[in-house]
Order: sequence, then structure tokens, then C-alpha cells
Amino acid sequence: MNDHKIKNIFVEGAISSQKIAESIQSHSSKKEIGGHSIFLGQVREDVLEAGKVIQIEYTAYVDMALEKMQIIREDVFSKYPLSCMHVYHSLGKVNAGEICLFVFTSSKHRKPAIDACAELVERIKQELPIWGKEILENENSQWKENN
Amino acid sequence: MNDHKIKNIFVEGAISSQKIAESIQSHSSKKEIGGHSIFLGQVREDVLEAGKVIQIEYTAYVDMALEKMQIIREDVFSKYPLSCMHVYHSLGKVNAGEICLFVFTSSKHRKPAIDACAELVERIKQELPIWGKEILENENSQWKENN
Amino acid sequence: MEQALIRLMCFGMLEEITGFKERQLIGKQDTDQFRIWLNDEFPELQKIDFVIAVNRKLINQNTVLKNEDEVALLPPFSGG
Amino acid sequence: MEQALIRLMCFGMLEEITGFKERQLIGKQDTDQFRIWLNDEFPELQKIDFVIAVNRKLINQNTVLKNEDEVALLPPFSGG
Repeated sequence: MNDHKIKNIFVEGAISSQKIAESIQSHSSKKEIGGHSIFLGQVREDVLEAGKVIQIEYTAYVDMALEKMQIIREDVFSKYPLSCMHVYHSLGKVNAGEICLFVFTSSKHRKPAIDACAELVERIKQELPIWGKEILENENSQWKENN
Repeated sequence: MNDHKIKNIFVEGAISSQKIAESIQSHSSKKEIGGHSIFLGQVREDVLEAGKVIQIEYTAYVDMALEKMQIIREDVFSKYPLSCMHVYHSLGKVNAGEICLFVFTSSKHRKPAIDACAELVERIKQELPIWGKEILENENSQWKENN
Repeated sequence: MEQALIRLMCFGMLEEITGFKERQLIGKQDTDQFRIWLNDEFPELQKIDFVIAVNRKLINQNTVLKNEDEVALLPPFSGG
Repeated sequence: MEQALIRLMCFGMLEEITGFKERQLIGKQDTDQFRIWLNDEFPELQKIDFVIAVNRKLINQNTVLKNEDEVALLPPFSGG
């Protein structure tokens, strides 16, 4: 634990393109920024043996995920000269084609923004206690496995 | 040269966050996509010896830039399994804090999208005949140099 | 000696297997004792890949359990 | 022999130095001849870093110039 306030990353349902636009727009006042890197995770309509995925329902161990995200955030801030870092992840139901993960880093130069964003995405996928349950068109479901 | 239609990448003035949102939104129907990677170049309010940068005015050798971009596009498409690739660059005046470059790649999995986007940004900066003239607050100007 | 009362939580597919999301559990001195109880109570968990967190930190060795500790069973993560 | 009429273009700071964006030029058989003419006409260009494109391709060796070729002087790129 540390002295910093724990930031929330979770949003209910899909992340809208409007929210992403607003987040980008809000950085126009930060005039020391030269590059933004963004990663968006989109729910895939995978066709599994058991059927076609139409939705993923996300659950998380929220308290642990936020504590872990705080550690990741501090690691990445100390490794790269970033102006900003924003992370949002969906909870609950997200339809195929909708956005479930939004990672946004900004820096004076492009390289730290790009590298930090890529590293954040990997760590979020590997280290945050979040689970996706794939809802199939035939009303069956199965638990997602990350590769 | 090749058989493909040459795509335009140039837009007059800054690239709006609304345009970026619309571009993201339009991919929600492509349900095989699992990850999008986006790079945004933002005009920095650099403080130079000669004064503070308030705007960059971009010019380009448009025909050559579009031909070169077509080659880069095909190289990157043949190297990474991408669903989509979009590149936009400003011409004319872009104020500090505004977006002048928008690179957007999408793939089934995150890694090709992220790697392709990073490679595109490098190649665009190094290989496209585009020039930025930094307009200073004291009405002087100087030609930008990429690092 | 007072017995530790822990808060036991299950996530993802483990909630479906055990049939509970959260319950209280008493009398387990450490995570090794806890694992023995878990295997007795839910033998089907032996086929499942999962890790244990105590107070929101993953553990990889036997850990003493204190009163009000939060013990969570976590299947492989699949966020993003 | 008919003399090639080429289209000569300057970009970025080179447009400011030469004072033109585009003009026609006649009688240069290849890019080596063209460079000699350029150095005579604009000696200040010798201090400037630039490359030459013929028909929108960068050249790195002497290149024959044909009628209607597009010859461009390009200072270091600074897009993005």
C-alpha cells in the first residue's frame, strides 16, 4: 500500500467512443504533450466449438484489481517519462464489437507513450484479477481464457 | 506503383477528437477485431530559443507522400495480420494542443495491432515528405526538425 | 487460543463450482490447513487451475491466517 | 536531339531559399548536370541538407532526366 489515492478503473458496461473522444479532447490543454498512445480492447465474436460469442460478462476482484493497478501505475510512471496515464476496464456485460478496455498514455515524445501503453496492456491482462464469461448465442456460456 | 487505388491521408487543419471517435465507432461492426492501437501526434508548445511555438504549419509533397504511404501500407499489411489500417495527417495550420497525426490499426489480437501501429508511426515520420514550420508567438517561424 | 475467522471469497468459475461467492470460515491456522479443508470440501477443485490471495496479495508459500483475513480463490485471469 | 523539359519543385525551407515553389527547366541531361546548375544558381544550397527525388522517388546516384520528369528538392522531413 502507499499514500496515493487508489483510482478506480472500472466502468459498468461497454466503453463508448464518446468517452474516448472526451478523454482525448481533455488533453488539448496539456501543451507539453507530443504523443498519445491508445489501446482499445474490443469483444470479439469468436466462433467456438460450443457456439458463437455474442457478449462477454466481466467480473473482478475489484479491491485487489485496484490495488494491483496502483502498483502497475507507479511502476510504469517511474519507468517512462509520462505526462498522463488513464486505464478503464468494463464490468458486466459488453457485446461483441464493443470496447471493454481503454488504455491511454501521453508523453512529450512518442516512444515513451507507445512503450508504456504496450507494457500496461500486457500487465493488465496478466496481473489484474478480472474474468470474462463468454455468453454464446445459444445461451450457453464458458469462461474466457487469455492467451 | 501498383494496382491499388492510392488512398488520401491528408486533412486540412487539426484532426478533431470527434473524427477519431467516429473512426473508432465505425469498427464496432467488424466483430473479428479484438484490439485497436492508436497513435496521436499532438503539436507541442515547445519553448525554443527564438520563442514559444504556438502553431505548426504543415506542407507536403502530396503526390510523393501518398505513393510512399501506399508502399508503407502494403509493407505493414504483409508483415502483420491486420483487419484495418487508417492514417491521417494534417496539412496547413495546427495549433499547439491539437492533433496533427492519427494512426489507427486493428487486428484480431493485440500484438499485431500494437506493433504495426508503432512501425507505421516511425515510418511516417522518417519517410513521408512532410514539413512542419513552427510559428512562434513573436510571429517568427522556424522549420521543425524531427528527432 | 482464539480461532481466526476468515472471509473466504470465490471468483469466476470457482464461484460456480463451490456454489458460493463469499462465506465465513473458522479454525484454519494457515493456508496449508485451509487447502486441506478445501480439498475435502470441494474435491472437484483438484482438477481446476487456481491461485490463492490473502488480503489481496497472491501467496506462493504457506501463510498464517489471522482474524478477519480475506482469502480469495482466483482462477486464471481473463480481463481485457 | 530534343532537350528534356523538366518540372522542378522545391519544398519546405528550400522554397524560401530558392524563392520558387515550382518552375520549368530545360537542358539538363541527368541529375549530375542538374546539381552543377543548382550549385551555380543557388550557392547557398551548399550549406543546406537536402535530397533529390525524380518522379517521386528518392535517388542516390546519377539519374538520366527525360522530358516531363518531376525533379524535387526535399529538406529533412518533419511530419507527425
